[in-house]
Amino acid sequence: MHVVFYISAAIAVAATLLMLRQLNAVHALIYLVISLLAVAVVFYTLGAPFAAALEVIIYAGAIMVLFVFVVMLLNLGQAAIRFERKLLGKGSWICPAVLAAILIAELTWLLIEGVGPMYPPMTIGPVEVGAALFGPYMIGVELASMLLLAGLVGAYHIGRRERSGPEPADVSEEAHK
Amino acid sequence: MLDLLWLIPAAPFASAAVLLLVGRRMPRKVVATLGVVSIAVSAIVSGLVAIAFIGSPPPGNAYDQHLWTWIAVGGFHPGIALYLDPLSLIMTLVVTFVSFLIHLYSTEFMAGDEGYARFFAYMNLFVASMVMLVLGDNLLLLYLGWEGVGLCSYLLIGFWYRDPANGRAGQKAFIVTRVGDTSMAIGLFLLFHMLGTLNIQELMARARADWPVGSGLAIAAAALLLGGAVGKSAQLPLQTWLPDAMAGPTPTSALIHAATMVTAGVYLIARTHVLYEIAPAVQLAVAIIGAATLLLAGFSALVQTDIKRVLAYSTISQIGYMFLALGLGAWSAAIFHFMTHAFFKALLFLAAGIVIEALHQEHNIFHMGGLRRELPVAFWAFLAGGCALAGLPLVTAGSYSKDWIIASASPSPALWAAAIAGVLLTSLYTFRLIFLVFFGTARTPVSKQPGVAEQIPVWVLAVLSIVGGSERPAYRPFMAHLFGATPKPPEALSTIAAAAAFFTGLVCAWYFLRGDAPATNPLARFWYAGWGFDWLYGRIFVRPVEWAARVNHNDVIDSMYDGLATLARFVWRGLALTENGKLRWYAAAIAGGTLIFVALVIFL
Amino acid sequence: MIRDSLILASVLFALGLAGVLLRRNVVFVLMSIEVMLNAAGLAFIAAGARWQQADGQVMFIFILAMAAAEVAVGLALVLALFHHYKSLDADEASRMKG
Amino acid sequence: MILLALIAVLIGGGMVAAVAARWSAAAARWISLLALLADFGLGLSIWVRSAGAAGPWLVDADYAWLPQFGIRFHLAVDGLSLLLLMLTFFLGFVSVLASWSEITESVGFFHLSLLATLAGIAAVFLAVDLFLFYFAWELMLVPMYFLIAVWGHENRVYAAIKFFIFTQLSGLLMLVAILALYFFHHSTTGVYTFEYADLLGTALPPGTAMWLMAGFFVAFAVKLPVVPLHTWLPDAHTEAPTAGSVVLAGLLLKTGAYGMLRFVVPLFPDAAHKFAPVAIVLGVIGILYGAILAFGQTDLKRLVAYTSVSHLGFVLLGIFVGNALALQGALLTIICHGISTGALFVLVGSLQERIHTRELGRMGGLWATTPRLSGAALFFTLASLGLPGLGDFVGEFLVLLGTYRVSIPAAAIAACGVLAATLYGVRLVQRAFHGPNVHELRLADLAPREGLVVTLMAVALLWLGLYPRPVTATFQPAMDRVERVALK
Repeated sequence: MHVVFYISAAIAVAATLLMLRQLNAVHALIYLVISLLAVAVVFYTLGAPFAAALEVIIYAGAIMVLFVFVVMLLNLGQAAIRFERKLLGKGSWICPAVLAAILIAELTWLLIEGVGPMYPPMTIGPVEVGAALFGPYMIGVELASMLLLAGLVGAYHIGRRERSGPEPADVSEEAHK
Repeated sequence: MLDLLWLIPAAPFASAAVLLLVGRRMPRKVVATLGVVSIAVSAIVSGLVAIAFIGSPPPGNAYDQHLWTWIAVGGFHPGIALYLDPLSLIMTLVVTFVSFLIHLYSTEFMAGDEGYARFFAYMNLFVASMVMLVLGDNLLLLYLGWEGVGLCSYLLIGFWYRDPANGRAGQKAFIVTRVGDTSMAIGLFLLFHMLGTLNIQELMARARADWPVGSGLAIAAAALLLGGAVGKSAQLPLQTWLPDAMAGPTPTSALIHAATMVTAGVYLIARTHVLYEIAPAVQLAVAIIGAATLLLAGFSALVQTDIKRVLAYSTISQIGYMFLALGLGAWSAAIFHFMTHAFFKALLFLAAGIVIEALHQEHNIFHMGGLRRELPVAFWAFLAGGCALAGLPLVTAGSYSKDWIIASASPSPALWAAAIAGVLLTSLYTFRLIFLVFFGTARTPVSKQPGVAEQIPVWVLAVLSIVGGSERPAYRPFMAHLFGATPKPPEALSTIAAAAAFFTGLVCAWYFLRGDAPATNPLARFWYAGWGFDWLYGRIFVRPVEWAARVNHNDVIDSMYDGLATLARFVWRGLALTENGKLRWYAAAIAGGTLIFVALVIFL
Repeated sequence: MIRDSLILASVLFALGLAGVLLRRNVVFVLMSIEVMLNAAGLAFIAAGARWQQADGQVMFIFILAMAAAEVAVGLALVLALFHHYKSLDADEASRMKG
Repeated sequence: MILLALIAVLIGGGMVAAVAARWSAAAARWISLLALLADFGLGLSIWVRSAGAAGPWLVDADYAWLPQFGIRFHLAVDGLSLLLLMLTFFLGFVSVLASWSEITESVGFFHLSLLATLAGIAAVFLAVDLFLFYFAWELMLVPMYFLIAVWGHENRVYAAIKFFIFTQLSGLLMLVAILALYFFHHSTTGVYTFEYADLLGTALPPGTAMWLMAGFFVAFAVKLPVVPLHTWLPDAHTEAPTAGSVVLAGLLLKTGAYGMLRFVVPLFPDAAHKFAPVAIVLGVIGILYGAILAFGQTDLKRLVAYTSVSHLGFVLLGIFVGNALALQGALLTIICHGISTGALFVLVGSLQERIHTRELGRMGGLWATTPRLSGAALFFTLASLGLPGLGDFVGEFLVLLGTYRVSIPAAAIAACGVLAATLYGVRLVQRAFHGPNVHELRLADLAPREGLVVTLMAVALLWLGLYPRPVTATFQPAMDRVERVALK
């Protein structure tokens, strides 16, 4: 298990790094999916099979598909890659890298200094999770559902308003005819 | 009879109130009647009160009428109460009677003026305040009258308000006298703090009991009160307002100079003379101020060209005599001179008013001349008043009162010499005035002869100026014992010296001072400008205050708060720069902030 | 191992943050945010494993729901932005500042 | 009950007036007038009935409000607050009459704001629960802000915001001090209470007492105003409509003085005693500084506003001198200054209505065309410069008399302040009413309504100047208590 954990952790970090320096959005997405899948394996090694499954299904599956749709909708070609190269200036990585390095250092320092004795991971299956989710966290579930509804409405609203501009309106009128 | 005392101030107060409120809608006849009758009531009541008082003197030779308690706070309870003793009686009599004559005169003098009702209202208020000042039984009530006179002088000097110069003169009078009043107010605080009352009689008794002669507190109190007296009576160093006060209508000048206002200082010192007896240093200062003022004003009077300014300086000079007498402890002499001065100075002003009116508001004596025949009333009145003023020996009232003062000064050669020099000066400027105005050739045609209402007061006052001071057994002892001390009998030497000075002045005036044009040498100009006091005060006091007000027009402190606002705006500008709308900038800021907080958690 | 997984979460979070700061393209920014959210989820899972409780996973599920909603709205915004500015440069949108 | 009614009548009247203004502006005005008249009558009845009443309060009304925090809706009057209430209603009456023709826009809201301000002020004078006091203190600012910002003159928004910031910030300091006092009281007695009577004897370490006193002092000093904190006042007074200026000068400033007398001195007697020399110096500076600034102004309303700074210096002086004479003098000054300055603002307001300017340079010689107005202005100017026989003189003289016992230099310098008052007073009269009528103004003289206002105020001043004893006698018990504390 340990070996699997470390290998998948290394894959996750590497895939994320590669994602960051990609110019093509679709390539970046693929690296992101890889990173997410690696993290799913990490979940599994941590004794959370249900979470691992969700990670694969929802994150790497549903959400990423959404990204793919959008990237395709935007129809970015070679021009986009050139544009992207222009945006990514020579020294632009220095400041984020420094910030990220400091953050990693600080958090690692905290974890090395402050964490108490560790228990070996124990598998917690969907049953326990379901019991907790619909037991003490009922309100949270309701709130999450409302959040999703709000997200749905919001996304629809934002997308719709852009389409009710003058030109699309003409198109729709013609379509009616 | 004595319980009618309250009517003396009340009648003119009431009349003033009525005239102020509804006077503009009343016919002139009613206004004049009300204005004069109210003073007449005062005068008659004071006469009746005087008869009652002298006929059957109340116990202690004083009568106290308590009307109501004014203030009652923590041991301080001055009353609205009137106090009548020989001193306040003689003052009241003179004030009300002379004021009555001046009011009568005004009915004709002011006949054409649009502010007729306002004029009589102010005049009535003036008399009422003066009577209040005289009759008040405590210093606070006296202060009420004191400020009231100051106010009325301001209103009346600036009566013809359309000319800003008149307004300035009124303001000057008000402000300068208020400088003195402030000193007096502090004196009141001191007296109350140390002696626990402001009732004059109690105050005097306690002062005599508590303070040894020459004690510091007595000197301070007397000096502070003297400050007030000097302001109101136009003595050095606060004399500058009086010559300018001539901007008011002539009856006003008569009222200010003869009956009210300027004599208030003399009255105050006479009233509180116990204090000055305890503080001999201040008393000496009073004498020196009087002597210096009488000389200074005499020289200034010698070179004036405005008929009223000559009289104004002569008033300052004559009040100087009264101060001299007060300073010498000759209280009765001072009051005696006040009385005769009231008669002849009122007479001179009223006569001057006739002259001015007759010559179309001409004030310059070098444009007059030869009026002896055209205006005989004015001439004879002026002659009577002038002789009384200069002190024609044996005949006029003024000579008696002045001789008394000079005789009192005989122990001190310097003061005595000043008094004699004063007589010479008085004689010089008086006869210079008479010769220039009534002799020589006529330069301006006469357009108006005085009517009855103007003539009656003039004649009455002329008679009083002549006979008011002779040795009448009825009131000479009364006068003499006002203060419970017998006066020095006039000495032969003083009388002769004064007479000699008088005649020298008369002759010199005839030979040397009848020139056609005013003297223009630097000394004359210096005297003409009142010894440069106005210039000096302008530099020392007026300009700095005006400068401060102008510089600080916008309030320095406010600009400090404005600085605070500017600072806030500056900081806002700086912070607004960070709000640049760049998403990544915000994210970096959040990240940076997080890093700092985590670092704080780690390292603290 | 749990500590290491937390360190992994930190590293992923930091990388996501770096991505947000580095990229000007909003699509990439959104992807980086996904990485950061995922890292947070990992931290919850690790904490749940540490205490051997189900709560960690519950929290992960909430984060998942939130990420879904966020992506939906975020991508809608990306589309709107692209239609409006004809560009995916996030700094272009700074003209929106009020 | 009657105390609650005092406030309720004002608020109710204001609301009814606001509603009635939809149909008729005149109705709104009459309703406001009647409400104030009713309150004045109630105040008078309290005064008459309570003459010689024993106990600290003449009337006391105590209701539970938030008992779990020790907050009570506790209203009470003693002689001090009663007379200030009477002044409130009187000046409220005056300001309604004064704005009769000046205010033509949003008449209903205007009267609501005015009456709400007055209700807040009345509540300030009535409250003896510190929390309620603070509540009322902040509440009166809001409608006052509207009065300035909506119906004011050219620069009204600036002035309104400045006013609000100054008073609000200083009020927060007071809130901090009140809360600190509340917790200190709890830590020593174990009782949470905002009740004035209970907090009176709270034992405080001297340093703390000084700080808490400073918190209260600053709040009241801004209102009073004490000199370095006064700069909101000229702007607010100048830009406010007439009614606003009257209420500001006549009442709002007085809440500061009231607070000093009611809270600063009794709650922190030792600290106040230690602080007194500073306050006396501040008072004297205020007297002279305000007078000199008034002398330099060319805006008539601003001039009058600065005279307030000068006069309230006397009040501060009187309060911190702390003997019977000075305290009574300070109170009389409060009342008389409210009337005389209020009247001056009414007159300046009616002048501005006629010539649409406040610049002295655009006036001159007005006596010829408006003798009644000019005469009235002269009268109140004289009152303001301390002419004996009018109310202000008695107050200022007593303050100075009392001050002399404590500090001779302070009394002497403050007396020069009276002299400085002469300077600006005669300057005002000269520039506006005397002199030639260079601008050839022909104006309508005071209307009967304005005449009535002015006459009422003049009579009140004469009464206070010649027979102030009913007023001083009413103040006496309250002042005795303050004096006892101050001497202790």
